Amino acid sequence: MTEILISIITMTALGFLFSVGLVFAYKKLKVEEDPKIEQVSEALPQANCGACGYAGCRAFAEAVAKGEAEVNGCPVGGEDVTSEIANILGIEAPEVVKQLARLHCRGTHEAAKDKGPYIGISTCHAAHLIGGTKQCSFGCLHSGDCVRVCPFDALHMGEEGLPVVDEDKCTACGKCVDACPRNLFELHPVSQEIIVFCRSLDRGAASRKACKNACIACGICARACPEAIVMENNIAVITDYKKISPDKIPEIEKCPTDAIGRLHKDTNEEEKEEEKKEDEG
Amino acid sequence: MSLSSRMIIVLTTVGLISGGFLAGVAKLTEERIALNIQAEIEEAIAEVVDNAEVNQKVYEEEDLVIYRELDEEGALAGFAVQATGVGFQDKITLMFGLDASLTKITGLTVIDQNETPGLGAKIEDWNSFLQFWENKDATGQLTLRKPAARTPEELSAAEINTITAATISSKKVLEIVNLSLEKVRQLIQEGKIAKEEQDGD
Amino acid sequence: MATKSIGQEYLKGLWDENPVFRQLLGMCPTLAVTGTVITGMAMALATTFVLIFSSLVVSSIKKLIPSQVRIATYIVVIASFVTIADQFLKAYFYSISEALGPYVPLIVVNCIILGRQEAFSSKNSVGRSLIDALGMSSGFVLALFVLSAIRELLGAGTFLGYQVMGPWFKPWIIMILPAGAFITLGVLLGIALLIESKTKRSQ
Amino acid sequence: MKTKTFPHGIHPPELKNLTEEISLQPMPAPEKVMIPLLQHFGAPAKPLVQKGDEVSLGQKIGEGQGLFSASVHSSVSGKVLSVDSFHHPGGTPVPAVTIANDGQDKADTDKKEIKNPFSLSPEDIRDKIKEAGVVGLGGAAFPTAVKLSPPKDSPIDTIIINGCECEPLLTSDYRLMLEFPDEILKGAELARIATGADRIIVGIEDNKKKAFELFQEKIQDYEGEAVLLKTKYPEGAEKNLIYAILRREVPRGGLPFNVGIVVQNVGTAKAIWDAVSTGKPLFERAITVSGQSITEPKNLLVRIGTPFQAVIDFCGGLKEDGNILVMGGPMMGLTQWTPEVPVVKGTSGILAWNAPAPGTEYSCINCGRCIEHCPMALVPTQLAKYVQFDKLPEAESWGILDCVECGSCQYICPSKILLVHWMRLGKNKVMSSKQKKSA
Amino acid sequence: MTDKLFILQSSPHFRDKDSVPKIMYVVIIALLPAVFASLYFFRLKAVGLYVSCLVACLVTEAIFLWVRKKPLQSLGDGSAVITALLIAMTLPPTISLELAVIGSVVAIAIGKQVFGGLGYNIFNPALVGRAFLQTAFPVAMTTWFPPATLSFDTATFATPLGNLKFEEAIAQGTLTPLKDLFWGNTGGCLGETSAIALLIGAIILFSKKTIDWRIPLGIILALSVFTGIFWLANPDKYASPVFHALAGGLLIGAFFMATDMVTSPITPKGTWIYALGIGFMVGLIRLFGGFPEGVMYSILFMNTFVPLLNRYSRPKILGERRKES
Amino acid sequence: MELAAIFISAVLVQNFVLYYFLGICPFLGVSKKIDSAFSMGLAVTFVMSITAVVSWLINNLILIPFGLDYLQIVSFILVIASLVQLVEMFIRKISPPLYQALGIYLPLITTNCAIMGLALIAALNEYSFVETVIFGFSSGIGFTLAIVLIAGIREQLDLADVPEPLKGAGIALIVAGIMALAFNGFIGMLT
Repeated sequence: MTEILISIITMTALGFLFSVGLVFAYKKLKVEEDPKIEQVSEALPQANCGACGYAGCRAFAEAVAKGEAEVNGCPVGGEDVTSEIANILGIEAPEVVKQLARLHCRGTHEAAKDKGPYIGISTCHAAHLIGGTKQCSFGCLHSGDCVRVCPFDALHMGEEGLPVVDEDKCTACGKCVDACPRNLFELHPVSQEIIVFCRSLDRGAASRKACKNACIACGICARACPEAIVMENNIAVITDYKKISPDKIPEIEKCPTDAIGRLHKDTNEEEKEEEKKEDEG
Repeated sequence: MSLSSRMIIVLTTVGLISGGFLAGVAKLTEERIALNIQAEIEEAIAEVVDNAEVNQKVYEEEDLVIYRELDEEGALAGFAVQATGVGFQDKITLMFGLDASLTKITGLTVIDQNETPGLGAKIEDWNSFLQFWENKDATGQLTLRKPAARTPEELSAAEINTITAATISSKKVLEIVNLSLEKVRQLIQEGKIAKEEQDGD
Repeated sequence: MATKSIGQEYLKGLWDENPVFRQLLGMCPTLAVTGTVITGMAMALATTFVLIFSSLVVSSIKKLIPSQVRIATYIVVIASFVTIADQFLKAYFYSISEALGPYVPLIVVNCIILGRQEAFSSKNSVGRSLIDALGMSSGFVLALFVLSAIRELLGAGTFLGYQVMGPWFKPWIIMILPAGAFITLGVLLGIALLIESKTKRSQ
Repeated sequence: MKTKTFPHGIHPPELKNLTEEISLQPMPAPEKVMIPLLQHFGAPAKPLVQKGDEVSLGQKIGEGQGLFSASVHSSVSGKVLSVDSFHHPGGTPVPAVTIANDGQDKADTDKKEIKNPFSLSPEDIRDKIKEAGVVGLGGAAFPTAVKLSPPKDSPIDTIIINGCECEPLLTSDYRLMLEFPDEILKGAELARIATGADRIIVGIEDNKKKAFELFQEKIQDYEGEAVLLKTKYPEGAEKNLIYAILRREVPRGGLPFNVGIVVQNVGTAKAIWDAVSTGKPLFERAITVSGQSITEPKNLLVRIGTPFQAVIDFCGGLKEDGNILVMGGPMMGLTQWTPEVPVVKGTSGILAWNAPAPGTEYSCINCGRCIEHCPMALVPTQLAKYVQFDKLPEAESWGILDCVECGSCQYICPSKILLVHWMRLGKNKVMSSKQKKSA
Repeated sequence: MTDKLFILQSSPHFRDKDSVPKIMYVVIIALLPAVFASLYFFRLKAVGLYVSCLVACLVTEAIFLWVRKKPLQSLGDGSAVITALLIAMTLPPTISLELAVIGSVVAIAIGKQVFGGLGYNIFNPALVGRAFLQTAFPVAMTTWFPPATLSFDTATFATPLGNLKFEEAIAQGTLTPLKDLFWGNTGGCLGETSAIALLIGAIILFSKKTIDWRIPLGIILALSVFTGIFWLANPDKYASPVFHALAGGLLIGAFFMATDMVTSPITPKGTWIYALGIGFMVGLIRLFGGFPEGVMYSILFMNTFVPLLNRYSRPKILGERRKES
Repeated sequence: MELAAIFISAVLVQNFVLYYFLGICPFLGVSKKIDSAFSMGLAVTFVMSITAVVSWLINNLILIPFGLDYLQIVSFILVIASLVQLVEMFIRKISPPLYQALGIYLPLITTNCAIMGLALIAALNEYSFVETVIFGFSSGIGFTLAIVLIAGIREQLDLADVPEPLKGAGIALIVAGIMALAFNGFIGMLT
């Protein structure tokens, strides 16, 4: 019986000492810091396993509070912890007009002429450094730097050699805008349908020689809709999209090189084209 | 109730309950654990000394324990020596038996070892190692036979077999036995181990 | 969270949140005691015991504990159950206990257990915690079983101590050594990820 | 004779025998010249003429904008056909003035010869050099006037005249040295006066013994010496040249004037003399037209703005097998996709040959040869990997910005890794991220 | 004429002719003298081992290349052949062929391909394979028989280093004569016995500048100094540095394994530390460790340091100022 | 055993990570960068040394004399946990730079099995006080060696074409396995 007693006494003493120590530490040694760190830390599993890549839950909490780590960085906690942390930090996507990344080039494999055989690193940026592989110095380089940086898998290289944006997946994060060495991506509101699909500043003849789909600065679109479209540096520029009235669209679409026009053709038009193809086939 | 006092109370209570609980469990299992440990020793003794029924611890120091063994009738059956020494990787604890006249090793068994599996760990293996330890001369130094013999008969009385490819482990076991044999002989000379039971032991 | 059915709550521990293969928790015992199936299973069962009972206790007293001392409390609770498991093994399965060495007491610092208390039991009902603990334990058992089976089969040619490989088989001693443990687990993790990515793609 | 050199570097095949014995020959001005307004380091020059204007030979047609820019002059007399963007050997089109040659070579009348150029003040010398649009003719085309105006706190003690021409195939500098030694040395003397330096050192590789002996003799009249250097690539790279001759190390990120030195190419030295003594603007330069696929390799004096095609045709045309056209040397030159590009101030050679198919690219086997040969003592393979895996901070801390893109690493690499291309990519990325940060 | 397409590429436009396969084939040629020596000393047994290692290595490599969708031509780069030769040359001649195959598969799979294939492996693949075998089948890996040139008077036969370590060979006067070590007339792994054959290979490597001279020099230097000190102090117990340099796998390790470009440091300073470390550790294991031979462990051990050495021995960039003192 | 033998054994032969499989979680988790691996190693060494002292005192002054062996687990873990926490808070208070370098790794260590394993193995081997201290310190050194080496290797492997499923923990474990093979060379050196 004494043994049990000793045991109980020892454990009680240990528990007491430990708790007193904790209380003492809690009160005396506390360091002032961002209360969010504490809150995030609370929300974490405290497994201190290091699976997040940080030195323990505390370090991870600090990183999250500073915005260095993603809120979903704790693999142990899973979804609940993630949403809890997000709540603490008050991260909620504010309502904004949905935007999408749009490519300003229609220089497909077929349309844009190559300079010559390229022997080098197969990224757009690398090709751009030696002047690019296309005779057009402004157009798409077809190597997909944008596809590689897209964190949402919203881009892929289409069959024609140009990157295609998956509108459902695109979050307009802007990574592709930064990645393109020729600045061919731009974020536009979803509703903007008329886009100039060229960035070539070459004179008409030179542009046309390099690419079938280049803007040759003929000015048809600008004449059709002078209040919204002007010619600047050999290229059509949409100054104010809102001023393009729908009835002008057919005029604008008369562009001889398809360098400006609607992003999506009407569905019945598409169907018609398909029918045509079928008939031909 | 303030937070601090609540913290203290909760932890103290948990400690109290856990302490009591654990002590209870320990009480329940204590005996069996002690029995287990003893059974391990007894088993080892039974392997190295024939007819041993009663074990009497006659000498104990760090790394060396000597038991006197009596048979069913209470006659002296032999001695069991438990010795510990450093092996190839870690400590080896072994037990060997001596006959009643203290001149012959009756057998060897290994209680605890941490040698390389598949190699040095074969010192636990009857076929490769232990069978060569029966009836060895305990009056002098034992020596190692290399290359290894295939049957115990090939060895002379003071020769011990080597395990193929584990020379060091074999050698280490031999060293431990030789060393403790010397110690035993010295103890006999000093009269600390007697063949008959002494008063007050 | 509450939408998860009991079945899902159990099954997630087996694969989606498998403590070893997916969360990389409890690696120390996973590597250390899987030389043979028997020790591996003994370890897994001991861990299961501790996990289930700690989860029960923690989820039932969760409201009483101030958050500042909750980790300490959990540790005491876990450590108590580990001690019980250790004593039990020593008393009734002495040889296994010897073989497991210091790794039974080390269950106390197994991240799986503390992690589950903190992440689940301290926030959920007793019943759910029990299911969760069962699921996690099953996942742990599964992982240890696979690893120990491979290691024992190749390392000794046996399974649960019975000779299964023919006499032609030369045991790969490396498999029961640390090097083999590391390499086998590394390869298994790779296979687990491969399966995961394959199933994800097919979905 | 003992030669000086620097550590590391490589020995590519020299192939100079194609043209080294062929004298410089002025090439007749073509019918039409396209003179890019960007032929230097900084921003494009502002055009001073427009379509339809009549221009005379040497007339300034573009005014340098900003500190590092240089003026551009007409290389023929005739009528301006257009001011528009045009192909440039750099790869992307730049604004250029196209002039139809009237064949008269009518010179500007107000350019006057100066009797004693050595009596001019440093400022006057620099002004004349700037007015003449002289840039470094070694390839980088850094405005010479800027180079000759070091900051006050870095006194210059030595002018090094770079006669190494370490690039394979090129021989135009060698011919200049043999044919215009006096002009080169006088130009060097002017540079010495402009910077207030004490001496002139001419560095020449030992595969150009004849030029060395000539200069050793001629330099007796000046304060300075001629130094024989080991034939090794890139002996002519500024920092390595300075180390080879004077054992001074230009600090990382620094320029030669940080260690009291100004380096001028031999062609530049001659251009300095021409500009200061006669007021002749830089409208022509010496180039080597060579390579196995050039029918008649030559050393030529060519007007700036002459299309490559005209130059090649003058040299007998391109052989069928030529599949690579390079401006500059084979180690650092730029490939050209069209022979329509014009000769610019930085064009030291026009080369064409039949490049063998590139060998299979293997992953790096850590042979360490790139490290053994990097003249800047960098670790190219590690840098390339850092760039490849987008670890730019590591790349920067391992010194990617110190890379001079000499190509030694890629030349020697047995795995055929495009090391220089990675370096350029990495440098570009690091620089642009730096700009972003400072913005 | 204007339609002609010219190549577009970044400078430089000249390339040296040396290539990875060429380097690999020089190494293979340099290994041949030792291969022939082993064929002479161990006859048919050696043929079987070489063939099975070669087949196993190449097949494993091919499978990985196929699965990872890499060009199968890279089989021809010769690196897998070197691994196969080296692993065969470091096996005892008594070993059964299926173990040789297991070792080869492990060497290529675990030693090389899991890291991404040629160039990315941290450890020497052949040594990974051998270390695996050594640990998995210790008995098979330490059973020797004498070369065909010696008469069979015993069933098993100890290597010169085994003799030295376990049989007190110096005291017994049975230390293998240096002459036998030099020609290879002794027991041991297939390719390690003949010092002269390995030295001929080394000369080939040096003449082609295929290996870094610092590595063999550093290893032999460190080992000689280490063993030399003990030998001078007590020649009755310790063997001479010359014996240590010629015996066991030191030469094959120093010239052919430690010099593996992929797994050795890339900077000169790092290379020195690496080489001296190997030599020192070989001495340590041979004199005080549990094994008679330590070349394999030493190289693998120093391999683990290579990334650190590379990182902390970066050369001083031209113009980089040292810390001002 | 001699102290030197304990040292060599704990650093090289019976390395905590590569032989006892203790501390695998931080070994895999904090070994992505050499710098943080080194700090982690230092922190572990520091805590191990302290733990060795404290656990020996508890074990030999309280538990064994009172026959409370069965309280080893509870008391060790409690004492280690509280001790580490106190040390962490203390460092944080007195020296922020030290905390940045070392302290942030301390919480990670609390439930690190290497620390608990140290206390248990030292108790199991019945080391004397001095032996325990040496054992604790050298085990920490061994841990540091292993984690820094693998961090160096993993930094290099960041630049390698490792098969996708093996990236991360998979390849790290395989590397650890080969390291364990290499460290085998030291076996037998302590005798």
